[in-house]
Amino acid sequence: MTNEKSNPKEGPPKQSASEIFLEEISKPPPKQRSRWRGIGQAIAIPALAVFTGLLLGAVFIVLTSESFYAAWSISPIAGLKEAWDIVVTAYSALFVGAIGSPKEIISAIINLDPEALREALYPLTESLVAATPYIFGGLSVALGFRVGLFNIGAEGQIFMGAIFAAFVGYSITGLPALIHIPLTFLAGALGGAFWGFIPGWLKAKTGAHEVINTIMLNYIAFRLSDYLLTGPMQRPDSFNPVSPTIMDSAKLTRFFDDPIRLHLGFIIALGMAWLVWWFLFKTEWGFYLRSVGANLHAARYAGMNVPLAIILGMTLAGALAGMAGGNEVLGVNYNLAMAFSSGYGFDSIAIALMGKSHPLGVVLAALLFGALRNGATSMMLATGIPIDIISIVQAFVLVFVAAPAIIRTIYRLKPPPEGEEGIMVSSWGGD
Amino acid sequence: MTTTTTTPTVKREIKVASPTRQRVMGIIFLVIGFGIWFLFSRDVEAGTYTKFGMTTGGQVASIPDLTVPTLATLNILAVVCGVLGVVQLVRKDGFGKYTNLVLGGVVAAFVISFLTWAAAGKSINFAGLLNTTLLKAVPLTLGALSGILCERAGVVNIAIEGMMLMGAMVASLFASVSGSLWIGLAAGVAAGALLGLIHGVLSIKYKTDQIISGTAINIFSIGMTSYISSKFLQVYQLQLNNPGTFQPYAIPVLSKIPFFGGILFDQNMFVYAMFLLLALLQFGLFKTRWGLRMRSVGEYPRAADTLGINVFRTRYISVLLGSMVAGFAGAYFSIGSVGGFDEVMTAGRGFISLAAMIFGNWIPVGAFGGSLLFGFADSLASKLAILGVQIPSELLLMTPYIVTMIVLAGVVGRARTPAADGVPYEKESL
Amino acid sequence: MAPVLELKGITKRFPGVLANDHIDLTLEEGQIHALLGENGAGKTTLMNILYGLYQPDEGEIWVQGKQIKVHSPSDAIASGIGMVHQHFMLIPVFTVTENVMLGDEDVRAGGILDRKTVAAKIRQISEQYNLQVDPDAYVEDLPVGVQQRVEIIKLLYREADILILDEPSAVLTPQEVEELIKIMRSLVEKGKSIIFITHKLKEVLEIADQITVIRRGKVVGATTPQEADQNQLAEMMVGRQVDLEVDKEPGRPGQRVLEVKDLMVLDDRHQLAVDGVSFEVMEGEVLGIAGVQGNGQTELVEAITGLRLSTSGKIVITDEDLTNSTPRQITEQGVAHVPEDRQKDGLVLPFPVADNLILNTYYQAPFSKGVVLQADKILENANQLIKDFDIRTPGAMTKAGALSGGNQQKVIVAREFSRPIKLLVASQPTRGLDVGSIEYIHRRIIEKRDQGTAILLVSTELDEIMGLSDRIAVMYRGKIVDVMPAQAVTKEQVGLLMAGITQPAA
Amino acid sequence: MTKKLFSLLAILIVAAMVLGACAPAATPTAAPVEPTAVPTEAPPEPTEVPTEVPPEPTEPPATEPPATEPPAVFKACQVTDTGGIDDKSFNATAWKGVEEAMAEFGIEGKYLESQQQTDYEKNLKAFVDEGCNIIITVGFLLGDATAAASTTYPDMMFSIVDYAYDPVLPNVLGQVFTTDEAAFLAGYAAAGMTKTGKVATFGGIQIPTVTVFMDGFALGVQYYNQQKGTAVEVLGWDPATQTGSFTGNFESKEDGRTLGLSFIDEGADIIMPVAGPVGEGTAAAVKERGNAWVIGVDADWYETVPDYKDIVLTSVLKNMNITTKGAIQAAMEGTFAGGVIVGTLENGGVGLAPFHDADSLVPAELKAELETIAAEIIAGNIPTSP
Repeated sequence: MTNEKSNPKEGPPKQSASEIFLEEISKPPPKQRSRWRGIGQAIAIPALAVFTGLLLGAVFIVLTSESFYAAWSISPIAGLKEAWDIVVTAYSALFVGAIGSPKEIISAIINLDPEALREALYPLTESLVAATPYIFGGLSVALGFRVGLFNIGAEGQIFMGAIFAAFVGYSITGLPALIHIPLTFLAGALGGAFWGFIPGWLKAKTGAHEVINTIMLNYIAFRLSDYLLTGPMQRPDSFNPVSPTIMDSAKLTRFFDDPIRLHLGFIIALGMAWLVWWFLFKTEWGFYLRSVGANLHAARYAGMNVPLAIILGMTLAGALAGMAGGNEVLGVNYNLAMAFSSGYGFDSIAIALMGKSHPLGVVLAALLFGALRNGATSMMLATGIPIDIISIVQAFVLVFVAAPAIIRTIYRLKPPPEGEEGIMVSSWGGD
Repeated sequence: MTTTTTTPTVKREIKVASPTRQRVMGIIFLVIGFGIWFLFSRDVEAGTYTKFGMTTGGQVASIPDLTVPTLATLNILAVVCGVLGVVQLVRKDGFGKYTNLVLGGVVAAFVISFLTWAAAGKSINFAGLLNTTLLKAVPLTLGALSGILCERAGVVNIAIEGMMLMGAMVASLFASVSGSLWIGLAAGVAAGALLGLIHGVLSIKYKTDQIISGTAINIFSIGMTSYISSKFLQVYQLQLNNPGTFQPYAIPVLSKIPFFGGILFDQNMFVYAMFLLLALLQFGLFKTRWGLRMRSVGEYPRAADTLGINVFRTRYISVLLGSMVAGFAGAYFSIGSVGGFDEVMTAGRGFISLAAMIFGNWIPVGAFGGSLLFGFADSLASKLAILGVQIPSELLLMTPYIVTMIVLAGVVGRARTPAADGVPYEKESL
Repeated sequence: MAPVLELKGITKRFPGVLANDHIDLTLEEGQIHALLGENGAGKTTLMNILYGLYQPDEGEIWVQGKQIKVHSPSDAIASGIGMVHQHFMLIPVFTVTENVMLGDEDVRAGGILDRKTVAAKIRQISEQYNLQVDPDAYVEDLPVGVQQRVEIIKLLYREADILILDEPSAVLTPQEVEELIKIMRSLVEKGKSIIFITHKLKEVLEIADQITVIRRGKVVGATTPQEADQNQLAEMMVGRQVDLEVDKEPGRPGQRVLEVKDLMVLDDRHQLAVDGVSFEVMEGEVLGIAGVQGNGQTELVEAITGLRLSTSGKIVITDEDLTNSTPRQITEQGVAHVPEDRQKDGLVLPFPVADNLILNTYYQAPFSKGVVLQADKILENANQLIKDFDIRTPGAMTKAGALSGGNQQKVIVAREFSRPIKLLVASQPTRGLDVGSIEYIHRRIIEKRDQGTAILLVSTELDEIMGLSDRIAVMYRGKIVDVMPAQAVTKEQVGLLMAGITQPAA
Repeated sequence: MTKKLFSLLAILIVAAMVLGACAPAATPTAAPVEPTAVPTEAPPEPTEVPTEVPPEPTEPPATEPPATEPPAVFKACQVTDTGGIDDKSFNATAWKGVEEAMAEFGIEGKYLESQQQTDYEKNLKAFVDEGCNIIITVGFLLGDATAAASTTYPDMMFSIVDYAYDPVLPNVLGQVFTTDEAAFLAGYAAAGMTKTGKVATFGGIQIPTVTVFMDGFALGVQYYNQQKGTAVEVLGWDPATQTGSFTGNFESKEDGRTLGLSFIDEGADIIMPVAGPVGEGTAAAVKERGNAWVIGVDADWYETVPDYKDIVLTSVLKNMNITTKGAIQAAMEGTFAGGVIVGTLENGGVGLAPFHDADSLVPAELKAELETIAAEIIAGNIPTSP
């Protein structure tokens, strides 16, 4: 019953987060000299996982393309050429959609044309915009895992966060942005925290499993938002389930002119990732929560208050998810409409898992997801391949990251000296 | 979980019951009795009647509908609950081990009062209510059985939702193309098995965390089915997504049983299959060699291994069977309930069946009970909307979820997970 | 005639460890062959190879003069080999019948279990070998001794001729051990052959026909009880002279530190587990609580350390009423706790040693300043303690799970002993440790006593209780049946008390 | 050891073979020309009302289909709301309009599905960058985003389904529908056809575009009761209090089925589900039980879900495809102007589908009354919304 969590160490104080992270995911090498090798190992697996995921996605795209079969029936060579064309078209569109066209970027830089530069960088910034809620959501689920809780309820918490943030955003008027922005953002966090507190409290007090309760609370949150949007929070001049637009003073600052939507939320997300890392690994509270997550019996024996940790863990996880909801309302949408999110919360589970429940890992995974999601639009536009292909690629990447043995087998990499290590999260088997 | 260590050695002479709980129960009975009077009775004029329909729509009535005087019924039920509460409080030890049974009765009385009140002066089809309860419970039960099959052998399966979706799509596709519902069904089951194989290889062979493997399968299935749906099924709707449905088959004689006949024995194949699977699994798990070995693998794989049971094979078989059941449950959506596949048509049922499984303590009949509870709350909510109760629809739609949470927190205690659930088995370890 | 069982040159390597190094062993029919060795010497690995759980890297297994390949336990069972594992291979939620038949079920048509037939067989075997069990009882409800009988019945049900008993006496009372020895004798009389794995010298000398001693994976000697005595065997086993007696001065009790008065505690099933217990522990003395496992000691300790609420009674620690206080309040009063199950309750295995060393003081200065953990102080503390307590670890940042059992226990001891404490509650502090570690821990406990700490020692190892305690309290069925000075009693007397004096253990 | 990779690939290939086997089989020849499997010969001629595309407030009418060849690469692009292109409701119907325009005018059509609210703005911009000539947005959810885009890109033509702006935006054509008028007729017809005296309706989520159907339906029944002195009951919607039955989603056909069964249990024999594909579940329930009818919405279900043609009494048509096609046509011809196009009973934007197979069962008297009422509604003499 080894619970091989990739558990971070309390490193010497002067290390940067990224160094620590790389060390953590590469199993800290005993001696300094093999450190770079360790980092290489750490990067190799995720990189190969992404590559293989995309490769399998390409196979999938080709196999579902009618033109491939048409060409194949002429000759296998024509088929292969067609397959190559399909994949190149699709993935270059994906790349340009996610990062931008290198040509345009370079020419804009050379010509020093700010407008062209904005256009050229637009895809990249859109990827960051798309990644922002994933960072928050991923942090939420990751924090839950660290405390030994499985937060399937991020989706509902996102809704609650959005509801709270939207309400404070439009109903309070006359505040300066300096106050209004933090206030609305915190309201979002509070909404999510409230929705996380409920299952946490229920688990601590009655032992009711948080997986059931968070699932149930998701649906309750959806219905609640439907109700509020058709009633109390409906835009006064409208019959549609859309909330009023939030005050300008509550809108998260955007850094550039249109069309670039990159906003303060992204910076806040990075800040939160740092804060979560600091909180978990550098403070006594984090130590407390992680201890409960890793072994609640030992934590209890050591005098820690386990029920409180469960409540606290769920509440904080909820708050982070709530920020994802608030971020979307305050940074991008400026109002709350029915069905504003479909699946941020569920994707967040995958992000947390891919990021090995480590804040930096979560940020990287979120950036990848954001880029894929954003690029998919261009790909669909260029080739008509449904956006859903991205989910398929994501599933593959997740599998490969979680089971490095597969990647090692495919690419004939040597196993690490200390035996294979996958990611483990505590499920309901482990108490 | 706690009990794996070898604890007690001696029998204790003194038994301490929990008097607090008994007292609380008594108070709950009283409060419910009072509630019936306070919330419902006072609201009803004398002389109104409530009619309970005893035959589902489209059937020949086998027993007459039941018409009761609203006020009298409510008062009687209120008094009964009150009396039970008093008895519970006054008697030492209350109703003892029957307390939960009495609690069930009191809650039932409350629900009936509620219906009687809501339908005062109107009618409500009681048989129909039970019928939709059962129908709503069918996919949930099947999903929960899938989960039980996997988890009793020690493999956590949160991919039920994904397997269902895939089963639904593949069943619809194959049934449409082949023109045979049975081929579609077989394909749906096979699709589930294929995903199960992946789950098995990942979690048993590669010892990937089972939650991750399950999550990946969910994401994959949602993506894959939506992809195929928007790229092919919607475009060639008539050729690829037009499977038709299994029609109800009234079992001779049995379907003529008054009241229950129409509800239980005039359904389509999936309902019978669910009952069959439920019975088979309940029996199989606890009465057969197969079940004994499978449970031993889920509880203590090393012990099973020392007795010559192949842990890996047992787990593979269980996961495969479980995912086939999930595929079957998925087929229910596209060819058992309505004809055709739609994106995310399972609408989270897979997760709810997971809840039903935990709710039922990994026991088939218990999971069925959990599914029925959910189905009942759901049906009740829609009945109330039909009756024109003035509650916003969104709030009514929350009912089943809230009821599940309350029951879970209040009545069902901590779940007893199979001890080795989610723990990969390492054959050789120091 | 060929021996019943012969192992030739068995070798098994685990990553970084040579667990078995060309081990030879011969078992003659109708004999009890004792395999003696310290924990971690490779006994269990060897037996797991014989039983097909592991595959040997080299070596041969011969049964009744024929070489066999044992790829799985089924092969072993087919060859007539049966094994009672140190950790019982019983499924707690199954009945005795289910556990016995598992893997070799009697079934009717369609694979339906025939419980009745199996239960009848169990009754018959029980009678034949005098192993009373109730076939319909759930294993989790049975006392350890009875569970062991179930394990033996499992072998007999499968008609095993070669029985491997891995540390069978570790969890038993002296009376139960007597019982076990009787059972083993009667098995041998009826033609079975037994491999008996243990590190308890007295038992070996009492019943073995042959003795093989292994150390660090190698056979270091073969002898018979007639040729060897305890000290010789111990030396072979450990590889050096061992002082089996704990060296200590008589205690000098001072002020009262712990007072327990009329304490009543319920167990997890709401049954009374501690039934009106009263006692005191003084400064500078060891009070040993003897008793068979499951007589309420666990609950008593949990109540004292704040892990379990008591229903009535009082717990006073140095004049402060700490009844039903939280574990942290109690810890902060200077109470240290060495828990029974060190992996489950004592350590966070995925955490580094350094973190485990501050598990209950992490929030105090100097480890935490404000709310920020002071990594350098934590590391400093760890390095100091690793040195002071001789914890064998590659470093302070090594995960606790990577350490050996003895060193894990040292981490706990270091954590608990390094703070200023008035009372030490030690539950089974040496369970499952090798002789060296046991010695070490015992020495530390006495050292702590001599510094004036009050010590409450709970152990089912009678030798440990006898060796360390100044006074001995015996717990039986939730009550303290007697408290007496350690010098004034013999082991046999305590053993009888543990079994409830008048009636023999259930 | 490549066995593992192989087995993984094998799984994929098997999965793909499945598709490979079906997709070409189902595809007649080349895809783009006739991409829809739904009968596409002329757009369904709704009832007796004229089919011409309505002129609206400001500009001259767009008369008959153009005979001239269209500009080489005219692009009509549709952004769906989060329901997706296959919602069997407005996204799908609007897309059908685009497809019809593609078939008829030989233009290029594209669509982008929105997964999240944040995608709206992005998708709109993507289409502008793509060089679309007209962008069709669907649903009130895109209301704000479309308005914003219209200001950012004043030269682009937009048309939004089920939404209108007040004041009008110069480059956005809103398409709204007085669906209640058609639903009123359906309610009246249902009241006339019911044998049990109970009819029913329910919605997906309680939003105006859904409840407008239910309002019209309920009022139609009430009107029948007034006229005939009957007491036909409407289950599932109370227009006075605006409460009723909803499934809470537009996805779960299973919910539609069980709700349908519930209605039949309560004695309803005609049901109008206003919930996209969920309604097909209701149709399945009706078919299963027999003895009852379902009334389709949005499109003529007799045509679009032929499996259930024998139990479709009629359908409440909301011809978003016609208005969408009209908008595209206007854009192509240069007659496009911002404003609102209202699909009414009068101009054929909404209507009641033919009874088809049920025709013989509908009394001639009832048919005549329906025609009279339709005329009255058009004349504004009968209120169709509460």
